[in-house]
Amino acid sequence: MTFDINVLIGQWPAIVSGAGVTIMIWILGTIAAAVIGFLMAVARQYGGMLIDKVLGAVVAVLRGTPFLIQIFLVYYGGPFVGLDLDPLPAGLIGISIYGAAYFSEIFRSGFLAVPRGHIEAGECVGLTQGQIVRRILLPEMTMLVLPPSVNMVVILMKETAVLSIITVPELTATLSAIGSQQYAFVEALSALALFYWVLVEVTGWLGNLAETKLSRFRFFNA
Amino acid sequence: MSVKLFELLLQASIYTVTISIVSILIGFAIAILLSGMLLSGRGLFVRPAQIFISFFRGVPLLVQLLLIYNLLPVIGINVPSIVAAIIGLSLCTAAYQAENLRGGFASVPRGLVESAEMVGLTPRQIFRRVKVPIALRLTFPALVNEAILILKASSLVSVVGIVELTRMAQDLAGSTFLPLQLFASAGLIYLVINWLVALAGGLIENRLPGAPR
Amino acid sequence: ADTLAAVKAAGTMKVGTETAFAPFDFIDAGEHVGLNVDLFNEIGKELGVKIEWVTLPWDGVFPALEAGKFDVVAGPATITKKRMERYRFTPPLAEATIAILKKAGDQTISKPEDIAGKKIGVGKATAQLDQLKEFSEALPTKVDIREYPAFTESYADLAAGRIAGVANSLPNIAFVAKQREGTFEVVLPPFGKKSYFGFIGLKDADHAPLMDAIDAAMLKIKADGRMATLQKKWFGASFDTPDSVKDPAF
Amino acid sequence: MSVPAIAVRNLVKTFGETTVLHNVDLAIEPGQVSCLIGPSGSGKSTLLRCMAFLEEATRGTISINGEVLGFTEDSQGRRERISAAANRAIRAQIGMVFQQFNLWPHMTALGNVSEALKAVHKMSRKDAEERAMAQLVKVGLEGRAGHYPSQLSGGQQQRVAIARALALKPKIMLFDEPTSSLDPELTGEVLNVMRDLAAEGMTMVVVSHEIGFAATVGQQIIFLDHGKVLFSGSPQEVFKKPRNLRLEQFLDTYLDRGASMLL
Amino acid sequence: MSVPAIAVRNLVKTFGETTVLHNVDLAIEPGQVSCLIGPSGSGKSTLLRCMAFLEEATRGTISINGEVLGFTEDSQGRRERISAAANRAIRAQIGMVFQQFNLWPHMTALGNVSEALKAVHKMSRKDAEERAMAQLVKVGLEGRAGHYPSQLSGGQQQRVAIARALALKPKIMLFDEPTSSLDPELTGEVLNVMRDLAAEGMTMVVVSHEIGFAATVGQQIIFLDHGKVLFSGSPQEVFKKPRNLRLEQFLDTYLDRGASMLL
Ligand SMILES: Nc1ncnc2c1ncn2[C@@H]1O[C@H](COP(=O)(O)OP(=O)(O)OP(=O)(O)O)[C@@H](O)[C@H]1O
Ligand SMILES: Nc1ncnc2c1ncn2[C@@H]1O[C@H](COP(=O)(O)OP(=O)(O)OP(=O)(O)O)[C@@H](O)[C@H]1O
Ligand SMILES: [Mg+2]
Ligand SMILES: [Mg+2]
Repeated sequence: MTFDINVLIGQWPAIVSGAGVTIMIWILGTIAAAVIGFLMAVARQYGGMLIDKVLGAVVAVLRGTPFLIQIFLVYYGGPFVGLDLDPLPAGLIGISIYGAAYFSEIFRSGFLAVPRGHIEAGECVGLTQGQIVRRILLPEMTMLVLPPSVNMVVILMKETAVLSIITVPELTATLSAIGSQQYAFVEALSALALFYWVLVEVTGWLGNLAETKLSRFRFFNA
Repeated sequence: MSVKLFELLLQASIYTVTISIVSILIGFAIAILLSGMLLSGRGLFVRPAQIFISFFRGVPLLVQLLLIYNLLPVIGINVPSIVAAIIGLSLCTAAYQAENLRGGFASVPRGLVESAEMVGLTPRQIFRRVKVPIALRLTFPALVNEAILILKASSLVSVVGIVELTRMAQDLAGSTFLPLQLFASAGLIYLVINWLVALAGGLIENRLPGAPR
Repeated sequence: ADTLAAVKAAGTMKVGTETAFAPFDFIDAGEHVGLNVDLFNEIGKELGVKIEWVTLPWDGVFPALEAGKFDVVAGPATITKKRMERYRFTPPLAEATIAILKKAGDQTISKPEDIAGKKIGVGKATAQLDQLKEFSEALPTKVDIREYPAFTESYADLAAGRIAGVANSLPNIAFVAKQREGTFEVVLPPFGKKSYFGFIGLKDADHAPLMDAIDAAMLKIKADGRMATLQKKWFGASFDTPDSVKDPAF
Repeated sequence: MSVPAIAVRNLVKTFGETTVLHNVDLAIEPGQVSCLIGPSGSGKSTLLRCMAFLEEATRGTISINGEVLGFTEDSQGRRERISAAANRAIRAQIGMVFQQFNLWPHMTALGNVSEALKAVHKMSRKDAEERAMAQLVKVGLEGRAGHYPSQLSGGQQQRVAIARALALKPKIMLFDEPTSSLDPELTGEVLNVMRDLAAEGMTMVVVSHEIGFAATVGQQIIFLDHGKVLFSGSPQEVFKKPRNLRLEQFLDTYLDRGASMLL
Repeated sequence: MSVPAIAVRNLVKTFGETTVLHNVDLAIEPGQVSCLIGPSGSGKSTLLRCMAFLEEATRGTISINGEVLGFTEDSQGRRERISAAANRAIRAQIGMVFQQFNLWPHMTALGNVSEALKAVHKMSRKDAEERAMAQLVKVGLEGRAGHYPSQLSGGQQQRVAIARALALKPKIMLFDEPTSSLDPELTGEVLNVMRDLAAEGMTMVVVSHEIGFAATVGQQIIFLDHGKVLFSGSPQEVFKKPRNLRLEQFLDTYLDRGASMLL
């Protein structure tokens, strides 16, 4: 089997820039997704029937169809309905909204897991709804939502690879271009695997760190 | 876009559905084993499970599939496409499901384990008869979620030569040059499949006996 | 082991390809058809073997070729210097020279030079990209080149109006224009240096006899006029191709 | 007659098909201790929760010191919701101690008690913790201020819950079985705290299975059965000469059980 | 003197810095009902859990009918863990009823009771369910065998928990506050079941705030305070002439509270 690492070394500026784009979209997109997802969960919890139903349908569509297809339709179909986005913003917005749908479900299950009585106790001592969300719901559900959130962060990282289809110059696009220019597919895919694996390990490590740091939010059931 | 094209998409989606379902079931069995290893507290079991999860969660599924499809023959095991696809998806979903289940096991109320200890069940019996059913109940929504993710991720098995739904849409777009229509149709089919999965999940969840308080 | 012997013994030759490359390989009404299918049937007859197709996305084709999942890759691919370093190409089966696809009725582009200063799409990391770049250098104002992961997306963007044209090999865009008459139109003539499509195989000694046999079969098919007939069938015209490409233009 | 601390007017509460409270009318007098007794499932907790607007009544109104809480209702039965801020203001006069304690598991005992002082009363961290500590001392838990609920015994959790409610100095206290997890001695201590509160003019409504407690501390006894108020009056009327058959029967099982050794 | 059913020797239990049990020495006589009383946080639950080896003691030993459970300890204080299988064998003699019942939510009442018969005693499904059913009949729940815990009332859940423990025919039963969350009527039912067991000569250790029960059914009363056994003796000694000042004080508050209306 041919394996010539020099093919990649010669192209390092392009690879570094691709990696930079991937990491940037991943981090910004994840943060935006978590924030939007949290707001969606709050809106569904406190916004009344109609908002809950509408957002529920939006979430079902976003989760029910592959990201590849969503981003393709929005980017290439958008101009027909007057929505002409550049690749980078389109990719960032796409990742954020797709991730938000998943995060909103994670947070919602977190909300539901907090015993009603704890919320009522907050109401009884006069905490406002915002204070209850911030000071009781969020900390209490932390340990429960942490593992699925880490999973989600990993999934979003891998979804950034899909953005090559709308010409975002992220790492998968860069490496597969190098691969097909020189027909060095094996080298390119190995480098890609190594890069994502390292990022996932770092994410998992940060997740464990957070679990340890936040372990005071772990409650032992009697 | 013609009816014929839509039919082709529907036919291709049969691969998507069957490969996903088989993989999710196999993956679940492996995940139970893995989470049991993770929670055993013995390095001998914990380390291999951690390495397994690290690899199959960390390396892109595309690369995993290529490795299974192209590397196993090098050591003399020639796997057909469909087997390679199922092995790849199963191992990948096992890694994610194991993490979910670990959270579920950690949430089994301690008192229920204590009451099982008091009537003399062995640790293994406690695991199988008390912890697994309760953890399953607790993590069931996450498992349905994972099923939906796998249904979508199954588009990657085209890399080992299976023309599933997404690949069929891409192939057809490559000859008819109607990508928007084809992708929208494929999206619709995914949506319906996943909606059915969520619906079935909800029904099963309501049938699972007794949620812990 | 000698691959040719193995293929003959088995009575089948496995050919890997991607089925999203019309008119060479594509799915029509659920059937895998195209020039490659017809041509390999002829090659199979010459070698006395049946053809078995393995279809993969392009990403998976070369790792699978190296893993021995099939004996040769159809494709085809533009024969370039760099690619020749790693793989062995068969004699050309079609011209790969580049031409422009524009939106039907676009009056602003009537000859290749009119793309000066316009946004033109092209496949990322393709031989066509290099050709377009070279052509652009010679124009008074440079072409605004947009690179796409695959040509499908560049056609989508042409339809959406983000770009004014797509530069791709003539056989491919001629087929696109025929499929979507009224949407797209080919700008003639092609431009740039001549380049050619070939099938791809491994360079190692094991595969040499097989590749030699395929080469011989293709030259025979070309010599007796079957190649020209097939080119007419799929492209509407035949090409004058050399017997081998030793020193590609790119 | 003065304005009642809590006026319950024609209250109906249904869960789906089941009606749990049937047209309950009640007036809780200010500065008195009222005890709600009755068999399991009779609707005691539900009534108390309606009084704190933790449960939306299906019909009828609740007024706290003359101000309507939750929903107003006109003579045609049209109900209108009161603004969240207004409800919060009225509810600030009420403190509640839950049957399940409902301590926040991510905060220490001190944190549980000082939380609202900081968040609602905008006290500085230092002041809030000082006042919270004083309250914990009052319930005998100064040594457990830094413990999380999971590290406290049942009775200790209950006392933290009481301290949390009292720290806000409410005018009215609602207790749902405040002594169910307390041993006799502590029950006595908690009672003393409650007596002091009563002396200071605090209004209290106590749901209790402890009929002894109701008898000695209650100034008003309310007997609930199947969601209806079957009896309401002074302890003397209840225990000396219960004229209600169902009430008599209910009290009998209690006398049966505990009396033998005390007599 | 016979071998005690449970011998607690020099038991110490600490959680981090806090010592919860201080050198507890106790002998529970076979065939007797022993009641563990004491103020909140005194260590009653912890002691009971140590007896069942649900909590690892820091020092000291527990023996069940003469066999050491959990850890052996030599004269130098070196502790050695006993094999899991041996512990299981010893523990098989003990049944426990938890304060929170801890029924398995995914099994019916019948399933909860028959599970260990099938899994531990290797009985056939039919035999196990027959025996489980007989046990449910004993606690008056034959009509609820197919119900899941979430479909049972508190008192019913409690009785299933008792049936589950009894089905294994343990020699010793441990109860942690078996009636704290029940109303007087349900409390009566549960206490009756326990009285029957006592009459059959079962060894029982009961943590209870129900001093009435302790007084009438208990043959040995153990008073725990701040993790120390302050008194251990017969009910007569406890209630008629308590000679321990702290115990007297503890009981006084109880008499104070409940007696006035009963007398
Ligand atoms: N969310 C609900 N849905 C349906 N029924 C309910 C709900 N909450 C309470 N109930 C029913 O309402 C009735 C009254 O319940 P409530 O908790 O007020 O009783 P209680 O008098 O406090 O009893 P206990 O002494 O056991 O605490 C019960 O029969 C109960 O089953
Ligand atoms: N995990 C823990 N960490 C620290 N302290 C603990 C822990 N568990 C219990 N304690 C402390 O141990 C002491 C004894 O607790 P235990 O539960 O045995 O009391 P108890 O006698 O059963 O009280 P109650 O009657 O209130 O149930 C308490 O002071 C409690 O705060
Ligand atoms: Mg209640
Ligand atoms: Mg206790």
